[in-house]
Amino acid sequence: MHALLILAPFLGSFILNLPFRKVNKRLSFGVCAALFLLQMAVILIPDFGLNKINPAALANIFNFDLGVDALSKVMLFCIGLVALVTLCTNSLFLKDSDDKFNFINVLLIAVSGMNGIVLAKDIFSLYVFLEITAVASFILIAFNREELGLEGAFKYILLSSIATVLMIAGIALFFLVSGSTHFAAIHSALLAQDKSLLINLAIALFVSALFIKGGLMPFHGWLPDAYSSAPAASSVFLAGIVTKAAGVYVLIRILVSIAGFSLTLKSVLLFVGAFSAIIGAIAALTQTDFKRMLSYSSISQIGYIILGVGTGTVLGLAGAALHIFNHAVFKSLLFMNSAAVEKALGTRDISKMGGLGSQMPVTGLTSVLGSLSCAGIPPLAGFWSKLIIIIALWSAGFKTYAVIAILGSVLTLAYFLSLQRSVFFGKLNAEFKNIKEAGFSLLFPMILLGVITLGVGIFLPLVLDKFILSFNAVLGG
Amino acid sequence: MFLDLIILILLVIAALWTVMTRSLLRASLGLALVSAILTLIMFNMDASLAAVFELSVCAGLIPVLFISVISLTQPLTFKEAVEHMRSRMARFWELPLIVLILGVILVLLSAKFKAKLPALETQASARFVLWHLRQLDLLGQIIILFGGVFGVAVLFKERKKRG
Amino acid sequence: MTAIALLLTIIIPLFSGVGMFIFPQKMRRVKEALLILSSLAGLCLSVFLFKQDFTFNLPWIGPGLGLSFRMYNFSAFMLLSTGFFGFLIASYSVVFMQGKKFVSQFYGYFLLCLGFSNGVFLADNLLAMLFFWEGFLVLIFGMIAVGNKDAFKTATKAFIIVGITDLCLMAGIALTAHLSGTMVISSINLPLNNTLANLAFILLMVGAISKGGAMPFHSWIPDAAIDAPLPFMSLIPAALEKLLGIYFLTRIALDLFQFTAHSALSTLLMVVGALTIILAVMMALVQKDYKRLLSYHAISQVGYMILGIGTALPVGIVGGIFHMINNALYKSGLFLTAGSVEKQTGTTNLEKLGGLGRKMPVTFGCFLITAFAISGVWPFNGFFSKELVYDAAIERGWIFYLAAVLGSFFTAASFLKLGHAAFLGKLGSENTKTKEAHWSMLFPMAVIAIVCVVFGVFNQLPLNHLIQPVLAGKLAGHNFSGFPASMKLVVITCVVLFLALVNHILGVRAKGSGLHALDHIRYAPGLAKIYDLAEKRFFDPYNWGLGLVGIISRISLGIDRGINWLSDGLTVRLAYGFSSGIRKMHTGNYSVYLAWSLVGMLVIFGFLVIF
Amino acid sequence: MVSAIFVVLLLVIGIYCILATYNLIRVLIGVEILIKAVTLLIIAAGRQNGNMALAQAMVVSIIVIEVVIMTIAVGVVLGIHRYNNSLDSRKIRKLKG
Repeated sequence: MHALLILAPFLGSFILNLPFRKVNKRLSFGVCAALFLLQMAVILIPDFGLNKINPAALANIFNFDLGVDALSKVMLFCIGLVALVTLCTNSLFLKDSDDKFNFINVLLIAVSGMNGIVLAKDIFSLYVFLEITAVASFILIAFNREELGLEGAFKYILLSSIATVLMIAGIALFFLVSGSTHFAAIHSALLAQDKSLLINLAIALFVSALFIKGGLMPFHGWLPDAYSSAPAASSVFLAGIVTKAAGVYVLIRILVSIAGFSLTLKSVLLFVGAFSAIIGAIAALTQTDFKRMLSYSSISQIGYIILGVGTGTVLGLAGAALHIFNHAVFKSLLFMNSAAVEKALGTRDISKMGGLGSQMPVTGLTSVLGSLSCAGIPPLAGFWSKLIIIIALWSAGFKTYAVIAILGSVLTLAYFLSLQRSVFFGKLNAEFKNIKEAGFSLLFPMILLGVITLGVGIFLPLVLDKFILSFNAVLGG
Repeated sequence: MFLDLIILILLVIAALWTVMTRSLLRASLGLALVSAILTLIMFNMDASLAAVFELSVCAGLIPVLFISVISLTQPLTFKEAVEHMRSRMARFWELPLIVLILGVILVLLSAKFKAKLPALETQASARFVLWHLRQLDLLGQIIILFGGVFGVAVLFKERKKRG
Repeated sequence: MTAIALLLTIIIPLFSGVGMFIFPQKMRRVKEALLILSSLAGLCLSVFLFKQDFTFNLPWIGPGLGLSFRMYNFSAFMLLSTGFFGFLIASYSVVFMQGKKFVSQFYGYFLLCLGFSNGVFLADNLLAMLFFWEGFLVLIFGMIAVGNKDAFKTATKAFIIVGITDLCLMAGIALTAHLSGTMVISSINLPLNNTLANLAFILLMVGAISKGGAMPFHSWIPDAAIDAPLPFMSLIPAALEKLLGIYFLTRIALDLFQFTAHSALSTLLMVVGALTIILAVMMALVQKDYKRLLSYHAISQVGYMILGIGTALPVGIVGGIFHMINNALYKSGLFLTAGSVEKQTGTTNLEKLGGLGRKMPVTFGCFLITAFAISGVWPFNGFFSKELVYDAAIERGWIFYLAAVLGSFFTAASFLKLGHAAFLGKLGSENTKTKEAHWSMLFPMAVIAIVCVVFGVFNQLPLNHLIQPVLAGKLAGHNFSGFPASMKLVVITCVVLFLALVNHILGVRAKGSGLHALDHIRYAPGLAKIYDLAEKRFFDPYNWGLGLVGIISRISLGIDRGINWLSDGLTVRLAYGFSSGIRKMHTGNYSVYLAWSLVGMLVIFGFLVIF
Repeated sequence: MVSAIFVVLLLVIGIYCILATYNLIRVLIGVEILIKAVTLLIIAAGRQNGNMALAQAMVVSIIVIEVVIMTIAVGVVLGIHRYNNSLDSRKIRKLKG
């Protein structure tokens, strides 16, 4: 009964808003954390239970058509993880208990929406949940109602609305030719069609919409603004999972379940992916704002994921899914590092920093882990996903793109090294002599994510083939 | 058929007016007008459920929302208004032309956009579809409304002390 | 039990060696005790393991790469020697190193060296052997580097020379493993009938003789003699390196390949040996520094061993191995006497020394015995091993015999000069208050001197129990112990030694001092020029290499500058310029972003439609 | 199929409005026109393929979502107005580079 994954966060926020607010406020953090932990546990331990909890009564009342495969499982796990981490980050940043409570509510709505995206097997339901996620992210970005936050939120709202308009247009065209909105029905209807202009238009609309949502170049304009202006916890959440669930995952799902991989479509994906990977990395080189640099890095990494998807092979998909997971881990980690630095220093300007490693050892160390994983240095987790993507590109015959991917890795290393050098190493600015390490609620998730990066990197080779094989079903279905 | 076409042309003209009119207030009303004409089209196409929703929500609620915002903001001074008008004319005069030319082009091109349509037999009622087949969407609507409430709580909340 | 003892011979030195680096600087006494005890433990274990014969396997990193050890008579002999020298030199260096810098580092490297060489001797797997062998390389670097100011340069030199030859060894091992299909030493026995096998032999041989210090891989040793701490010289170039190099050379010749007399490879080895003898001893003749002179002899003596083993005759191999152990004995003894002279007078420059015989009688005595031994005077051990080598050499060609005998002549001459200059003659004014060295420094010297005599007089003892078992089946009933078989050669040796004495007396008459007794050779017509060049290190292959490297590096500098400009200048500037261009494009205007997206969408649509 | 042409025209009008105007409320009006256009497209599609019930169900959902998004957007615009004291879109270009 996978509907519980959608219902539980929503009902959680619903129950928290019933009377006895004072009690509920106190409970909210625990309830929320428990829900996210439970979500991760459900995915990790299959016997734990979604398959077993199948009350017939519920099934009779509700008629939800949901499906789960390896890709959704990766996404569900990432959602739980990043949401948990965001929760911890947030508890350090918002002082006001009302704010905290509202944040948790919005977070629950967002998680509910993303779980819906991941589980939906109907294109219109998917759109509905996409909008839920989008609305929640708008609120999260504008949460502090600071000037820049509102500006970033407005840009995101605008571009996101355009994307949804394009998407509804695409849905309408699919609906026109199939008379249904179910994945399978549309897929079979498309197979019956000739290669017509209408279908190409629909696919182009859809792909462009998802490129906007995912922040691929040149559809990325909103992304650096929204990420860098959002409150710390919101950036962690947005960069860690929202754009991946709303953009990349949906794109993969549409391609796999509806559109199929034609050679032209593959070339579009590969080109956009490589373009984002390289240009995003180059743009990150000269950034002076910590979070903005990370935003451009996100664009670059999403480019890698799309490169993996663009191969259209099982290996490429598995690499993309793994990179989604890794990106969720290391980008949340890096955004948390930036949050810790910002909290301690009151600025995000890299050029003013230096030598923070001695004052903030945990932040420094974990950020090194995150950066190296992002740049794909063995034995960290990022290495494996990039390796798989590059191998997939090479073996699918896209050798130029494989070389570009490697080049992008070098660029990634370049900007992260310059970031590390100017933030955590070098001479300590006298102004910041008395700064302290961030609080426990930030350190704990940082260490957790650092350990995951390292642990996955070390132990992944043991289960890698199993992991990749599980993606056969994704492409087959 | 002819009536349909007239209404559709009216729709476009209403939209053009909405976009090009100088006053924000009139633009909001224009939006309501667009919604109303869309409602007509929906009725004409036997989409009564959607039409009712469109009329009540889009023609009613959303313009009200915009108008309330406009009333919260200060009106322009006379000088600004003149400047504003001039720049608007400079930016918008070509829009009707574009729309017209594009319309002609599209009429010529429309033959190319063809698709095999599915043969559907059974016709369930819209209510049945909405309440029984689209339960997931309904759940989504409830959640998004809930999210909207939180959004209002966050964004429209009066600021404490800090100003 | 024996297996554990076997592992302990490697593990104890390694652990206590690492411990030297870990323990704080202040625990000097503890470290000294640890050094002595560990080396003593090594000696005891090797005695315990003596005459054992077994193989011991440790599962390692995968199939076919088992870490296997083999204990048999040759290994036992080598282990015993390592333990013996290790213990003696350890107890010597405890006193010698007092007040020097980097003491604990030196102790650490010392013990690690013992452990690693034990590893080489015991390994029955080429890969495992290579591991210990390469480890030794690093240790040599470390041990030289803790010497005086110029030591680092010398250490680098040693590292490069030995490193390059070790690469040859590595290639040889790879080739051997490829040819034989196994890495297990005891199951390899390749015929030398094709080019690849010959190549593998030569590569392995280069590694082995370079470790032994033969020409042309010798040039770091004399430099190290000056720069490195003295116990290093006494332990590594004098004893352990010879043991390692000759041990492995013997293994190559006896076990790994079917190496036969009258083959081209055999001749090659003999030529290398003969050249090493002559050239190194010629250089030794003219040295004016105690340690440097000894170091050239350390090179020269290795020539005898290579010559002996190169003959591929049982008598030659026995002689070579016997000479190896003898050389290890007297050469480390000689270095130890050099050490006590240095410790007591503060210098090893022969110009400043003289007349020390009366002030340091025990040292002088030990020097006399070891010098007689190296010169090959009856009844000291060097005499017997040299006679065996002569015996083999003359069987392969009179020219080799001539080289060996000539070497012997010059050896005797240079030691007459050394002894005369250092211990006889007039006492230098600075050295009037010189005293005899500390007893714990004298003790190792004395033990070594006594062993020299014992191995000479009772040469049956080492030959029958230590050396001849190594050749086991190949001796064909011969027994080389006792007095040399060929009286003719003995007579020639006596004549040669007598001539050296006469030469020395004439030289002293002519120049008036022991130090300059050999100047007539130094300034002999024809030789003078060559010596001049040699003293400017013109013949040092390392310097040639450096010159070549200089030229290449100047060429590559040009290329590098170009690439540098491309990579640092152009690429980086391009990337940064590009980056700031991209930044300028992000104006913050959402209309621009929206336009990008729409244009992107139209392009995608167009692309999908067209293709 | 005729209505599809008008959908495209409406889309162009909406996009033009968003690109050319400097007023944030007008931007939102432009977005509204876009949404109207695609609503019309869905209804037209339902009319064409005969599954009008599903089309209506979708339109209802779209309208609900539209309202929520507009509410949030208006909230954000009001917030921006509070800082800039104007609805001019040229004043929200502080995030750049």
